[in-house]
Amino acid sequence: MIDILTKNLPILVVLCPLITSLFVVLIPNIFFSWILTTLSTFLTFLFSILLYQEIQIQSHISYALGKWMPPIGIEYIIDKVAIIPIIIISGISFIATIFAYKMIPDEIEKKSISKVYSLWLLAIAGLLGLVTTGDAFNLFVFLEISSLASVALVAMGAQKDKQALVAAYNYLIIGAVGATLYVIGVGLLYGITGTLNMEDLTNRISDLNNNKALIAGFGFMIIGIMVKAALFPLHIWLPRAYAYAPSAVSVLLAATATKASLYILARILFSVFENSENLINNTLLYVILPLSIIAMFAGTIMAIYEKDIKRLLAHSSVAQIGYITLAFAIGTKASIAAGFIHMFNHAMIKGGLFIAITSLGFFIQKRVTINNLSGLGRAMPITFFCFVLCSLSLAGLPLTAGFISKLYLIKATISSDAIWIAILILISSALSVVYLWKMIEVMWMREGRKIVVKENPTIYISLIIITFFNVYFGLDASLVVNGSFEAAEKLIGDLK
Amino acid sequence: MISSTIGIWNYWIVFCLMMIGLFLVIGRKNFLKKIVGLTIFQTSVFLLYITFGKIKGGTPPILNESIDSIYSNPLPHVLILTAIVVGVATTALGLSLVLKINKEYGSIEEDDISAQDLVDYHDDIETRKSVDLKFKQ
Amino acid sequence: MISELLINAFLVTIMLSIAIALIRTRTVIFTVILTSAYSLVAALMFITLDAVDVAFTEASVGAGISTILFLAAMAYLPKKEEESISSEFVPALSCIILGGILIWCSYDLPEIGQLTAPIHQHIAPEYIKGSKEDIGIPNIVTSVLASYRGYDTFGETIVVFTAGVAVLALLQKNPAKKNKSQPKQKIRENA
Amino acid sequence: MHNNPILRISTKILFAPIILFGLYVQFHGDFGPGGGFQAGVIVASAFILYSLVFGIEAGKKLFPSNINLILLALGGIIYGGVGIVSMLLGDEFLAYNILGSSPQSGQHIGILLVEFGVGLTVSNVMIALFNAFASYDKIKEK
Repeated sequence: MIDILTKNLPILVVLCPLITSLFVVLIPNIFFSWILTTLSTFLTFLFSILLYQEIQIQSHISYALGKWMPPIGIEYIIDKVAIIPIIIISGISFIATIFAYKMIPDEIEKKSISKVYSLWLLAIAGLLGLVTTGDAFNLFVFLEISSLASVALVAMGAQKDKQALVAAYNYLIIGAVGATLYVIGVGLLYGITGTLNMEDLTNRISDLNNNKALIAGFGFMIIGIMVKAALFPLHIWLPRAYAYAPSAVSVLLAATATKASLYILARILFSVFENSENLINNTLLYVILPLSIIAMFAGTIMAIYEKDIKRLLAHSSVAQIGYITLAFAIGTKASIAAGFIHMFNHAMIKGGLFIAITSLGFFIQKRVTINNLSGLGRAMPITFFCFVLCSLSLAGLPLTAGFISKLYLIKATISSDAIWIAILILISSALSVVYLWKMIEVMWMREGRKIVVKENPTIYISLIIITFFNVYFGLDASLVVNGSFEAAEKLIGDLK
Repeated sequence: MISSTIGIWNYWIVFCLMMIGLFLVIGRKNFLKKIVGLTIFQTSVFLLYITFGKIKGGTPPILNESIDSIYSNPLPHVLILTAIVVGVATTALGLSLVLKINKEYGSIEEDDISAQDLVDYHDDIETRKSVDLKFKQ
Repeated sequence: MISELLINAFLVTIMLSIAIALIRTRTVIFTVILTSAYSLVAALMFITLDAVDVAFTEASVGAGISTILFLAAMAYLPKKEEESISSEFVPALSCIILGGILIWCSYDLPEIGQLTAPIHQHIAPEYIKGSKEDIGIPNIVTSVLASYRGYDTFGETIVVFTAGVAVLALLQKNPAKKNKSQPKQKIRENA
Repeated sequence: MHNNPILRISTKILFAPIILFGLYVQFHGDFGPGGGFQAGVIVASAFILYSLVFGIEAGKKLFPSNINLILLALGGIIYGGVGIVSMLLGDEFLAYNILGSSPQSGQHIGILLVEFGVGLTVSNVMIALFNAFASYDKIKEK
């Protein structure tokens, strides 16, 4: 039995939420469907931890689905890189599911709750499938599972605000265009190589330098993934989708969805196309680097002028995605590691901030705008305290996780002789303090309505867990840092 | 010569079809038309894949008795079967969203809807500000 | 051989004219019918390209179910598409650029129908051989679909399931909803 | 439309042959074009035709929506179940070889079950989609 378990771990991580989602939809009882969802996400998290231990021993697991040897069949690849997004997604989704217990029945009508939990699990499973697969077309299928499920989840916010529908519609259309562009890219590459398996693709394109179809295929793939990862000019779907989704869904999406796509971006850039160095270097230098810098500033400035808090956090996500892609664009081992560190930390920070803000929204039963926040900090001290810690982490103050990622990012830029980028990062971080301070000030300093709020343990337990990790990984970051450096080493090897 | 010209012609038209579909999606403001555009876009991408899979003088990939028959490449067919079903799933979800949008907004034109949303957005912020002010006094 | 390609070129030209008609028309019923026709011609095209399974699916799913869904949705929607006030220049330009890139790269794509192309040499022969020896099913598409790439098909079943659950959750009746959009409607009319 | 005798009678005559054709496409998929998807859509089209001619309520009476929901999930469960059984027997996910006495018969059993699962899900999703769209108007009136 244990044998079967360890042998099939790579697929079990994806299969656990996928199969449970089929059963959850049949349970009419709200409580039991929540229990099943929680169990399933917990098991998924457990499997991914086991997988992490397995990966420390084997360092590269290839799992041939249907026992057909790749490249004939579909292959799952887990290595030291893939394990990072797997841990992020499964961990955050477990915390978000606990958080969902109170939030989902509050915002969604009773009749559709079991369906929502089913979609919830499907979204998680899609993201996990996305990061584990080693097949370019299978990636598309899981991309669609996760995006259809998340679109439907965003649209469920329509019971509170009808704008959720438009947000969901835009998310669907832009996402579908992105996915189709990706499919065109895969098609062109398939046309010239005859394979869909990523490792095989790497080998077969190595002697096809300067093939026009190769360049075009690469371009289309990257554009498609950039849409999904919400890199700057293609991010327009993100703020609305995050802002109008139901609370728990905002937490789940903000913390996980773009991370999976960013991982795919890194993998395409540094692993699949590792043999076409010219192409990659040009893309990094002339496309991704400028776009990330613009994203960093545009996101932060939009956030400063935003009054709706959920949108504000979404704009700040755009900026943070900019940091991560910037780290990838510099393209040294240290910077890619910094990118992964920030990917991990940002998931925790944004998860924490969204949990804090949406639980405020839960108690005031309104949209959370900057004016609605006044005095809430005093009414809800625990939530406020956690919110402040996560904000400090986002701003990158010492002793928090955010500090570690900024530190390694700036170290990496300096060691690759790009001081001006380091300065830009510092300026952008300083700007982010503006909007964070604005919120904290309103919550604590300003007089507000005298509401008596009993903070609910099912809500703040998830907040406390996530804040604890924010601080813990600020004090002892060795686990994340080592993992990220190993991942970076695996990705770009001994080249640089 | 003629065959290669016609061959390239096929590729080119397929690319044109894709771009017309894409234009309908990103250029038109009608929500239903965008979904139609998406269908056109995806169907044209299917054509590209299937065109790759064709072999001159080949037969459909169903095994027959004769030994020397050449079968067209089955893999693109399989991929496109998957993609067609994914496409119809996207269409169905999009249409249901359009229905809901029409019910809530009374329109499916993007210009109209963003105007309404803008009013809503400022409306919310302003009224709440005044409510808060009243509360303070 | 030439005749096969000529039929292809003919069908593809019909599709082009349908697509152009789609850009020009602003009547919703025409749009829906033209989309259905487009799918049907695409299905014909798939037959000439030897993809019988795909043609079958495109005809039943693309031209059948999609059209039914479009027609069902159309009953509740406005019958005319409004002319947009905003310029369509930027979208058109980006489409032309992307199309240009594709046409530029088409010179390096393998010529249609060449047996020597890598796509026909690399993995496909093993499927054709294996379908007979390992699986014993005459329809190679089925054996690739259900066995060699069975996991893709599983994912695709899940996609369909997701869409079904999503639409059921979305279109469920919710009588308890507060209709707070009434006063705002007025503001818009004044503005 | 509900009172047109030609439509009503021809629908009743056509209903069974359409489903039969669907089953043919489903199980003949190994030998000719066809398989789970196409069969699922064809079977669904029989029910859609029935609903179109006799009304949604009659269609729902013929095929209740809670059974629809159960079957919709069941298709996926069958597909995943085949994979899990092959895993429990000691092979990889969706490795059919181990299901039968010989690899070939295992493949046959696996493909048959899997295609059945696909057909079940696809047909039920299509019926559910049509019902959801067609009865949308009534929701509006309430």
